[in-house]
Amino acid sequence: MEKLLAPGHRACAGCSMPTVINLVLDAAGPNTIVATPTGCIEVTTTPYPESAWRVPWIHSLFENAAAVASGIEAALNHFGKNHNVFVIAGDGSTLDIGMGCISGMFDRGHNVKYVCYDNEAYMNTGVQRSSSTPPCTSTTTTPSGKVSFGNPRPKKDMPAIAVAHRVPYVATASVAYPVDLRRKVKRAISIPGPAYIQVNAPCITGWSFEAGTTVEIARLAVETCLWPLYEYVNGELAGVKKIHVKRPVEDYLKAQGRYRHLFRMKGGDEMIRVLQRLADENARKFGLLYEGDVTCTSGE
Amino acid sequence: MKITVAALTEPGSTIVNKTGAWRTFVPVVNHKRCIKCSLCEIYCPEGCIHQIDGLFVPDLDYCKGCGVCAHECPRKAIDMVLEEK
Amino acid sequence: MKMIAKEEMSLKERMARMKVVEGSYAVAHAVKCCAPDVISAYPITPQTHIVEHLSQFVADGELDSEFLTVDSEFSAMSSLVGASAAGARCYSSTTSQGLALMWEVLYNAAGMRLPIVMTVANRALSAPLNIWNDQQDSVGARDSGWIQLYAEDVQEAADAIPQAYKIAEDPEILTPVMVCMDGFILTHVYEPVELLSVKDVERFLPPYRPEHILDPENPKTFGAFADPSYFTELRYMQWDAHRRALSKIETVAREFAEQFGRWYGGLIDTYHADDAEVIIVTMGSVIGTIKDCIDDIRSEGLKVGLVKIRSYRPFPTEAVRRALKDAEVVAVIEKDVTVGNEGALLTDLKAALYNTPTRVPVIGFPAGLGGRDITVRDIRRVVDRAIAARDRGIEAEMEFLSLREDLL
Amino acid sequence: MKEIRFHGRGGQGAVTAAEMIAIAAFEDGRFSQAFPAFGVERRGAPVMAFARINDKPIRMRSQVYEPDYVIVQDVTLLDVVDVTGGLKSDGKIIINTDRDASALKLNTEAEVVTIDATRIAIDTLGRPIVNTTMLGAFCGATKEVKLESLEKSILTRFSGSLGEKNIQAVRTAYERVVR
Repeated sequence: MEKLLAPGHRACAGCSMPTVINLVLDAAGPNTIVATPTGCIEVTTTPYPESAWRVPWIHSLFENAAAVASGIEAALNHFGKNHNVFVIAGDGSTLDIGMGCISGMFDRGHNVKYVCYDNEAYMNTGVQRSSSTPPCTSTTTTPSGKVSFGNPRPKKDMPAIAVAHRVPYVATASVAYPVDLRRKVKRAISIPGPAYIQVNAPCITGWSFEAGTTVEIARLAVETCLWPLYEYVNGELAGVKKIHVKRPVEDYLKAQGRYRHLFRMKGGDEMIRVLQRLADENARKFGLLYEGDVTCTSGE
Repeated sequence: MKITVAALTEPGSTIVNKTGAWRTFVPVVNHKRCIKCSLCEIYCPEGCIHQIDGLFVPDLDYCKGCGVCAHECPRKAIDMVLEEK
Repeated sequence: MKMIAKEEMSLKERMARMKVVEGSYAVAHAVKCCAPDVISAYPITPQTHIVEHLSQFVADGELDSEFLTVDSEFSAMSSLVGASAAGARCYSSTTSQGLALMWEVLYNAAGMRLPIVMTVANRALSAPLNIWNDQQDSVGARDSGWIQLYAEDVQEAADAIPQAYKIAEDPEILTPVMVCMDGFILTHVYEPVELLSVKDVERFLPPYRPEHILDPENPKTFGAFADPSYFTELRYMQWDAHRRALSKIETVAREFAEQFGRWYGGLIDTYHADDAEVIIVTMGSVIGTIKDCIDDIRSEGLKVGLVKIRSYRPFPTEAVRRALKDAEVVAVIEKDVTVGNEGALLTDLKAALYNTPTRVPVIGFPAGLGGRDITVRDIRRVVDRAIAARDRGIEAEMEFLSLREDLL
Repeated sequence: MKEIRFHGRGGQGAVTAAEMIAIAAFEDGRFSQAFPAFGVERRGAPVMAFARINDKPIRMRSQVYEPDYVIVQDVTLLDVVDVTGGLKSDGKIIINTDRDASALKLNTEAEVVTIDATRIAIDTLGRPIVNTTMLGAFCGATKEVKLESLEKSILTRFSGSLGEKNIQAVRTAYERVVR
């Protein structure tokens, strides 16, 4: 079956972003209009005079996709047309520069489904820190160094911010769980009003992992509980993806160049413990483990 | 091609860009091992693995050789092989 | 051509159709008559009354528009980019800091060839914070790709709205239009205005039927990125559309005059300019004061005239060349200044004259900055300076009008 | 052309008064213009508004510096604002006060008209909002607009019993000063 994002786009070999887009569009179907901010998506899918998009698509600026989508939805409302309106955007444009427009879109209650593919840094400009970058991550603006373990700050909790706006459907998802992701997109469409889905989307260039392991890295994020999969419906936690075997965070970290320093620097082990505590806290807060499940030791 | 007002672009027109040229390794599918789980098709970033006559086949015009399909195949039915060009 | 229908219709007849209303109301009413599908705006003094009146029209069911109460001017213009691409006729209004906040989107809307119409209630830009009128805001946006029309009075500011849509939505133009009206001076004044009617505007302004919209049936990509091999041509096309707009603006003004009997000039207008020795060039609401002044000065024997710049972008190069070719001296009054050079209009005007045989002295006066009143005495001072420049040569090419030297 | 300057305090409706004169003058078949001295003044601060009336369309946009008429809605402004500044010697200034004109010792050759508009407003409207009352006095003192036009103009702003009460206040003030 022909994908709604055509091949021939210029995304890196092994990039998870086109897979995320196709999963979203598979679920949403062709009756969908997409707005996308500036970022890897725009640059890799729409080099004039070509476009990979087989649905109507618009790019305006880096920080305004939510507002652009608001306007599209308002126009469709006015004309009595019934199309899905989606934003598909990176974490830089979502958690940082586009926050004002997103807050406004949520607040006005537009029927816009906002999907953030979260690769945890500004990849389009060369792996600079975003407020979605996890702690202890080395980026080009928070590099590890003699006196630095990389990004000093926790990840901004954007799903919680969406919930605080009374967005009726808020979820996290992962490229490694395609059935779950497609189900969540369909559920978002079924609930009127804004929705926010943040998808963990590994970046082969920025995260520096072995070719072919894109999906495995995403799966490890979930299995270590560093990336909990959950849904909020009308402000209530409505579901989580349980983990059968919780892996230690080392399994996830050591597979990625952006955490290499933690295994080489003095004191890195303490930082790994900090990250393990974050994972454990996620497991507790969202109830990710089955009763009696074991935490696996490193490697197994 | 004449330029279009406001750079309006036709849908799916990147197909003129054959990204297969990017490839170093090429996926070779052992169809006998394939259980038709379709995970390779789902995960392929190029969306270029198609089921043809029941068999999952990568479109080498576009396959960038990323190896995700091979890595994710639960039956290890896909090998990444250095391509001779 | 000029006074066309104006003379045919007696003042009494026109008065019978007039009503004393606030400037902002007249503009909002004109917008209502154009029936935009989507309105998106953020309140900011002195533009606020326009959006308040529009909100009321929507609340009263008189206007069937989606009205977005957005979180910022940036979102206002951004949402209209989406709405316009989805095929909606769109309206916004703003001023000053709000226009500055829209900056990035202004270029975007113009580059995407989206025929949005926006009223700019001209106001100074901070710092220091100042809510009063000058035109630094829109003049600063002159290179954004928007067409800019400047209104002399409330009637013109209102009548310019349907004209703006007709220009913007023309398939040969497809360029957003800013209608600039002086903040407070025009937005807050009560004066007699002939209000437009929906029926008349429907006759004047065809419905908006864009060729391409965001539509799953025909899924086009809007806003692709263009590398160096295409960018120049896309800019050229915008530039060329502005060139076509030069005649379109004239045509639409004429069509409006024919139907409504009101004429404000096309690209420019003139007042006693044909035989004038001294010509003042300016734009916006100060024109009325200058006209009164010209009448007085002419009664004293000096031939003074006026060239009103109605379209600042596209700049009416040929029209001003024709209008100024026999002048002995030209004085530009403008409510802006380019810090580091001179008034923007002064520069543009001199540039227009440079490659012509006309060698008239041109001097400029930034005036009315941050709401400083421009008085009759100020205009007379400009004329005196112009005469001196003609008779004894230019002493200063530019002078801040009514600068309080005692404070310096 | 006649030019009018209004002095009031924020919230007293000086700007509305200027608008209503403009509407009334237009009702009379003349051209008019009304505008506030734009500012950021809040309730209670001294404010100004202006109006112009002419037999031909009004083009002048500068503020009013040499008014033919001045209306002072609040006598306490005399201490803080130069209410007679620029007032033409053959002009008139109408002041809301219970005192006699001579007691005010104003620095002007123009005619000074006083009226206890606050009392009239309290008696008729039940509130000390004097802008319409002062318009009645202006109308009576200057005959610049017709009383019926002024009443019509006021009714565009106030409807029902509030409109009726305002008309009553206007008429009372008009009768007090008309000659």
